[in-house]
Amino acid sequence: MNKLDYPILSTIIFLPVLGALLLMLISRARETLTKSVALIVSTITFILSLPLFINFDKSTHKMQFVERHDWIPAWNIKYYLGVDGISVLLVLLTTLSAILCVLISWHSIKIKVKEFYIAILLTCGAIAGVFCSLDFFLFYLFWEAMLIPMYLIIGVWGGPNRIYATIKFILYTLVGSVLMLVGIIFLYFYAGRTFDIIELMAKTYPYNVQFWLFWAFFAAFAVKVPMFPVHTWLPDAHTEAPTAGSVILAAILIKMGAYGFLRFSLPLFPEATKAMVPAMLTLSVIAIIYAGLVCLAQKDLKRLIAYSSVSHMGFITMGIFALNSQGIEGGILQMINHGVVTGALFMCVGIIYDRTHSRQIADHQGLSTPMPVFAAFVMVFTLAAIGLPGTNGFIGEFLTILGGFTANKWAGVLAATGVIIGAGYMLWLYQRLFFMKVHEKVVSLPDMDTREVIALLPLIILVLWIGVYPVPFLDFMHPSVQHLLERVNEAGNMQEINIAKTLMEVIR
Amino acid sequence: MESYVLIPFLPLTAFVINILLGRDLIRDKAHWVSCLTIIGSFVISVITLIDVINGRVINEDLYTWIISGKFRVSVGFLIDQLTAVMLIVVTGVGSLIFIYSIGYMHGDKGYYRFFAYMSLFVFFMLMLVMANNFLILYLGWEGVGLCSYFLIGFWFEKKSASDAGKKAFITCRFGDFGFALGVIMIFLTFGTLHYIPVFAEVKNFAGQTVNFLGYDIDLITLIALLLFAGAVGKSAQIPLHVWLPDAMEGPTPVSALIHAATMVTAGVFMVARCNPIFNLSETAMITVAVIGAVTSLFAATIGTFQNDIKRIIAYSTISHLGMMFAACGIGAYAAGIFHLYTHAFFKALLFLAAGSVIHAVHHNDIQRMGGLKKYMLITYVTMLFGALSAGGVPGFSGFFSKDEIIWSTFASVSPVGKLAWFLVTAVAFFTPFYSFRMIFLTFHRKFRGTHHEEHHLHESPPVMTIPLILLASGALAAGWVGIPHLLGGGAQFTEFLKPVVGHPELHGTHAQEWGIMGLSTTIALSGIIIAAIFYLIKTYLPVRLARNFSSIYRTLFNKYYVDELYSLIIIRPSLWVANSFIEGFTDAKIIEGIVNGVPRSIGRFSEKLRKIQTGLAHHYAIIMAAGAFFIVALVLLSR
Amino acid sequence: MLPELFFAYFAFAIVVLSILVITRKNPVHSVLWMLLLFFHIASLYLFLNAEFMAAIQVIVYAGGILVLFLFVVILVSIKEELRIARFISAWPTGLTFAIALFIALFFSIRSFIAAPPSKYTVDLIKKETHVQVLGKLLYTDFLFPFEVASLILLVAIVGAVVLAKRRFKS
Amino acid sequence: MNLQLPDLSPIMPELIMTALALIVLMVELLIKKKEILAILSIAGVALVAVSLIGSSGATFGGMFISDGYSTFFKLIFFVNVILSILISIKYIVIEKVNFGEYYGLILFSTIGMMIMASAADLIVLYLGLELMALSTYILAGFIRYDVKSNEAALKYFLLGAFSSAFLLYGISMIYGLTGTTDLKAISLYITEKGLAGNPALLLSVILFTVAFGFKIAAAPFHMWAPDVYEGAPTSITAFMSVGPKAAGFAVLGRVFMVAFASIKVDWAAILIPLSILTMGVGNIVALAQTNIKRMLAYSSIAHAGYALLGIIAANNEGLSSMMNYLMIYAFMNIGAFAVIIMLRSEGFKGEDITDYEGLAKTHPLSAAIMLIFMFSLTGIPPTAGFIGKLYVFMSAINAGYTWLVVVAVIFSVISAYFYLRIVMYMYMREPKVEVSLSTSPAIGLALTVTTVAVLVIGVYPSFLVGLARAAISRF
Amino acid sequence: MVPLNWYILLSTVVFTIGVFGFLSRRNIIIMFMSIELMLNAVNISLISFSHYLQDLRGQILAFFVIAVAASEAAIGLAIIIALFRNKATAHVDEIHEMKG
Repeated sequence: MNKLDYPILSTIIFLPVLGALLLMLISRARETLTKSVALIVSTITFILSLPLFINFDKSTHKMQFVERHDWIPAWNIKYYLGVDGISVLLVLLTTLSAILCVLISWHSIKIKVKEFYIAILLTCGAIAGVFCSLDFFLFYLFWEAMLIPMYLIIGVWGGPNRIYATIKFILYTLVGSVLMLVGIIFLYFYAGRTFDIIELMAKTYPYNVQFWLFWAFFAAFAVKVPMFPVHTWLPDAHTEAPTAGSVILAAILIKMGAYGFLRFSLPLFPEATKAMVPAMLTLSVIAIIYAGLVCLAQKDLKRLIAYSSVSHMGFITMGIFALNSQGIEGGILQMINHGVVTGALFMCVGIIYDRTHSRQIADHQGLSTPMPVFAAFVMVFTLAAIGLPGTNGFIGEFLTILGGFTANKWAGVLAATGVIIGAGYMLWLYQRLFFMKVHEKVVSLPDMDTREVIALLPLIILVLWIGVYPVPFLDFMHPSVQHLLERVNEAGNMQEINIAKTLMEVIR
Repeated sequence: MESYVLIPFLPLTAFVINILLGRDLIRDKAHWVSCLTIIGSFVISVITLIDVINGRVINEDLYTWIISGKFRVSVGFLIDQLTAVMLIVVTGVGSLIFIYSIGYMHGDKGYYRFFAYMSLFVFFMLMLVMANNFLILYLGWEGVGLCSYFLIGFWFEKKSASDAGKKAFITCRFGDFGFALGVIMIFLTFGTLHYIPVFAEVKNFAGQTVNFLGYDIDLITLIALLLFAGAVGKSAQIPLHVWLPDAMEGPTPVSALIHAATMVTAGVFMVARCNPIFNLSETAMITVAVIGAVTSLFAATIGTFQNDIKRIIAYSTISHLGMMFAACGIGAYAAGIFHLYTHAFFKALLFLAAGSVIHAVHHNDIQRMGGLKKYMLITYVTMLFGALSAGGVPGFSGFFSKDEIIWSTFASVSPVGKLAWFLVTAVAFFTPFYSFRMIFLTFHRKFRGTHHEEHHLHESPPVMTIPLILLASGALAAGWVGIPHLLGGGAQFTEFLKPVVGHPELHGTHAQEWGIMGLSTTIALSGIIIAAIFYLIKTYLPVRLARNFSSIYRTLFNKYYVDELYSLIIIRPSLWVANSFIEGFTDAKIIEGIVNGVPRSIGRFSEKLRKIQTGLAHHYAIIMAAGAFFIVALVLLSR
Repeated sequence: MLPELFFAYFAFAIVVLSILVITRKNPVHSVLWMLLLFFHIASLYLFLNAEFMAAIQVIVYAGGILVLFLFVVILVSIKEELRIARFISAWPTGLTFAIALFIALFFSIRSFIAAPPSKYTVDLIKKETHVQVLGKLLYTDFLFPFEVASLILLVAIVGAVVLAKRRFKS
Repeated sequence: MNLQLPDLSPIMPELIMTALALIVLMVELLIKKKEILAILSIAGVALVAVSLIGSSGATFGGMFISDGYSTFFKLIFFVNVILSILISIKYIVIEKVNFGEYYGLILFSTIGMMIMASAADLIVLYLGLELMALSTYILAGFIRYDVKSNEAALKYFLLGAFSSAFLLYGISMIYGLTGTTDLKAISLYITEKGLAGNPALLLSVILFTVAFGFKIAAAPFHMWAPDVYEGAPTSITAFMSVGPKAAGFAVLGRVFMVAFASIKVDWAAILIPLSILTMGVGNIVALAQTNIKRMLAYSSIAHAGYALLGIIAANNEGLSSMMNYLMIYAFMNIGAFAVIIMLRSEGFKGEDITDYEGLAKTHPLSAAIMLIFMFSLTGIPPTAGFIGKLYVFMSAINAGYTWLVVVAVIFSVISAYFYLRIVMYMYMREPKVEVSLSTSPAIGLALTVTTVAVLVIGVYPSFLVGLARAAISRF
Repeated sequence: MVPLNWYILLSTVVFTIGVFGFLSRRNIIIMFMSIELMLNAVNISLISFSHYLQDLRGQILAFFVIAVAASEAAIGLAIIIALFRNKATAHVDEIHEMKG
């Protein structure tokens, strides 16, 4: 099924890994070489991943660029890769962010340089793996393996409070994923000893099974997203992580959660999903408003943006659980947008931090006088973040709200208030950073240098491109999303089953 | 693909060029790019207008913007009579203001930025008026809001300026919140967002109710009201009017272009554009009319007591917008648009004149002006024209439009018609009063500023005065295209718009019409006279009145304390909730409490548990024996 | 009647002696009581016509192990031993669980059903002496365990040497 | 009387091993350079491993069986003994106890384990167990001049003897009940006489559980483990933490699955609370530890708990998962101990976890390796530890103990905290004390082997899993 | 004829006495003797079984038990001596270097 003459997905996943191995050989002293190699590797990976964008057949929901080999026959585990409209863009986003991470940390990483780039490459490879895997075992392998380098990235190169942040990050995530592991194994036996996701999707499961498995998976995905009650690891992780770490977190890592919902929870447990829609929408809306309000209270730049991304992820989950094409496609598109925009914002914070070594909003008044170009860049991303028409943020937010509104008017209305709050905190932030009297600390800061411009330019282009002409991106999704919706809807109509009733019968 | 497409995109190119090259290459030549492009669009607009007059309506999609499931929207333009009029207003008045700005903004370090933003604004405004579906409308809608944010906060070093910009944007967002929901409701109802099919379909949905958040509401009413919420925000009607006066922090040309001539009128335009929807919902119409009329009087009263020259004009703007809505509310859309059209001229004129004054005295306080007549004659004369036109003095364009509104309200069948009429008539007194209060305090009697200021007084350069003159002539003559039949005119304007906005049914005799016209005119004139008495002859009166009715005076002077009210009921609470409750309590205490508490308690438990490991072999043995015993016991008991 | 009486005596003696063994303050006394105990047990074996076992019991335990014990006891200062408490502070707990365990064991073995008898009847063993029968078995069927046991003894020797022998730290 | 020699091919490995041990003991007297002995014994063990191939079948009247099951365990023992010897060579020199007996005893202990793995008769089982135990007692106290070592030996010895007394009592009960000590015969007798559920029988099962529970350090019979692991020579700690544990599991598996096959329900019901308790105690108490050997002691208790899941599953899948787990555990645990041993140098104990601060800065490579082992012990892919856990969880869930697995995974999350704390110390703290690693080719080799094994098994477990499956198929 | 259960009971009693001794005595040697006591208890039952089942396995096992007991004694006492060298005490409750 792979139309290309080389195994593109494996390349995307393992080229960075090979790069990491290569870096291990380079002597610790030669930092520039290390950086350049990392940059080259990530760039090549990105270039090699472009065929996904070009050669992708937008007319089918079938998995494409499939690679399928026996791996562990004892457990009927296959090395099974493939992408469809849901995952392909995320893969591209991953390969892109790898480059950006390398670029943005060029000067900001001073200690253990070699290890840092190794970790970055490994993380990106693993996350790409998560998006490509079609075998549950393989998926879980990448899903967890990604933790190891990420743990180090935050913990070694992070801020003062990094250790607390890492421990929190790792434990939070583990709790979720181990429960999912149990779910996966249970599913494995229930479906007759197969980890093959496509096969598993073909089967239907009784409601009780769906119900428990849904929550088992929910535990893993909700933490990653992160959804409302389990979001508190994110601000800490973001705040303490180095810029590249935050970019990875924001751009791709937390997408794994939302992706998980789309790829697994919905098609595997359609009836449970339908039954849970009210709960999920509630949580999403709470996340939107709650996190938005928290943003108003933040004094720390990164913390604010971290909470804002909790709020944005709220839109995404709402879209996903709206269970209609606008919602889901909006959700997927919003994943990309959020990846681009929030990633970019974190890079901007990094650019500030490199200059002033402070993350306090109060320390950076009137930045636009010394750094006008930077101000312009940030403005674009801010506007995208508040969903101004013409930027990508608008398309995603509008579609998700439309979807949410269609599913449940309350959800739509409340989510829309989130847009107001969003404008509130983002513009206030922008004002406090860039407007008003110049803070003496920042008077003589240099404006962005070429490297930084190069790092941010592609993101600007994406912001405007998706904002003005999103159709090419949306086209990727239609067949897959349609197919997904059919799968969800064909399952017998279980709307009337309410959770309490289920619990009762499960207990019995 | 035809020339009209260039109308919006010329300014856009201007923006791109200026923003990219402005800082390093173009610098103080930025105006060339912008002015040329906008004049270009003006020319094309005129051509288009002629086409339209020749009965050609353009509705064309450029490309599909968004597709998702049934949802499909394209970027496309609809150019009909209404649009054509708006195009003229925007590009025409816009060009003059651009030219004026060359002089006004001269030497500002953000020169290129200013013109870039202005061009961008014009682009969005044109998108707004040319849109052929609600989402593009929304695009322009938000876009102009964004530009006003930029331009109000143009001098961002001033905290007040950046605050004002933020305030404008966020206040509008409150309206847009409703507007967006309205758009979504439209899609859910009609399955499309394009005007033509929507307006064609809309009748079939009349009378249907929809359950919205637990209430059964008439579908059309709901949609109309949601849309109107957006208009209230953009056009600064009660209760969202608070941002407009603060918006005066921006450079004067900005106030002229955005906060008088074009953006703020977007609301009126939208209501007029959606008249097929509004017409079907009496509730909505009443709301529009009442809010319009009330706002009109409300703002007028406040305007009477302001000392900041620009704020006076700002409140006058709000007041005039109110009138337009009142007109729309009773179905006289044409009248509303007509007033919009005339208002564009005289309000832009007033602002620019005020700008020229400020240019001379370097502050906005009319109490510290006076006697400027002899220093800057052109400004004086033109501003006088503006005031006369605004005050609705017969012969001036303002007169015709205002009179048409007053008459329509009086003669309308709408239940609130008379109320609207009463309020608007009252406004007809205030408008000339505060306009001339301003004129008198500014130009007449002797200068009240410092000597130092005094001998810097000078007339503005021609690049500024020429636009003034042009606008002044507009303020005088622009209205003549709408002279009512009563005065032997052809009311061409109304007729021209009829295909789009229709015509309200009016019940009234010619006699009544004469009477109403006479009444309003007398009222207007009396306003001027009283102003003259207060501020030219018996100057001590206002002071004494202020003293005697101090409470009323203070209330009005402080704009009915609306801002204070809002900060009390919206801003402070939300910040408190954010800071103390959510951040401080829910997040930090409850969630984090659990998140950190569980591991901590496990840790404590671990510390306790390790105490069992006493290091004494005996204890270990005892535990082993105990374990053995318990297992045996359990097994024995379990059977 | 006689055998019961006989058993009763020995049982009683064994219990009393073992209690004495674990309760004497002076280790030497304990050892001596234990010696006596072992003799009683040996004679119990005789009573179960396992002469060879009885012999070993006396030779190995009484002759070997106890002597070892005595050697070691010498190392301990008896005076101090007599001065301080014999039981650990938590001995009541120990006692409780010992008794508890006994009850548990007792209740489980109440339902004990012995397996049916096999071929080695008393008179068969009488015919060809106990030693011989046992020896045969040890060198045929149980050759393997027997060899392992020898390994164990070897390890014991080596271990004792390694641990106890004075040697200069290399 | 004619004494025909029984078929010796099944016990050939044991025989060679014994010969090897004896040779080592003798050569020890002749040579000064004790490293020779190490090499000799490693070579010998390799030879024995080869001789495994030929050996299969029962002998000595069915007292001794060499089947796939025992063979797999013997492989574990060989891995264990070879790696332990590799990491010992330098260490016992540093500890100044460079005596030849050391190797001899390790070999004897291994012979004991091998006999346990192959024992099909309770008598043989008992003797094998004692052989292993006695040698280990000595090894635990091998550093004679060190009080801790003595204490470790003493505690291990006293409690060990205590537990084996329980074992004996159990054996005697079984013997009394069934009139035999042969495992198959026992199960036959139980089934045909319908003894299942007889309290006396259950009592003996419980007594077995106590004794084997002691060997595998399952709560509440684990109390000895932390002290002994801490006090014993580090190399022996590594050796003990794998070998006797594995042997214990071997006999546990064989006795319970063969002799008590007909009362699976009962002993499963006994083992479940045991395993939960074991995982709980192991993981939770480990959180509070500051001495890394002690911490790993608790961790090895916890791992015993996970491996128990395999036996609780009470089917071949379960057993093979348990075997698989132990093999993986052997690699990762000894690997970790190898790193720990490297920190031990003249006058520097290097057992406190704070000694690991900033190791990544001073010795990046060994820090990286330790990181791999820590993640493997936590059970995070792509390391072998994950495969091990996954397989036991799979078999437990397949046997219908999903809730038990949920408990287990929660505990494994808790375990992440203390394993990753080591990583945290190594990577996220600045070095305080100047640590000098006492490396040697041998340790290098050991580390290479273990690391490669952990990673390779992590991404390509088929071979190992297949092996375990095949082994169990000839049970 | 003495019933078998008497023997079993006897051995149980002795066994538990041994257990008690092991659990409560401070002196290592006495603890050690308690273990021997337990072993003897087992031997009693074994030999009585083998008598009543008319089967010699029991005695053989008892035989091995005695052998093992001997070696245990050797090693145990060696350990005790090694301990004495460094820490002159015979009381186990004074030996708690390692705990927690």
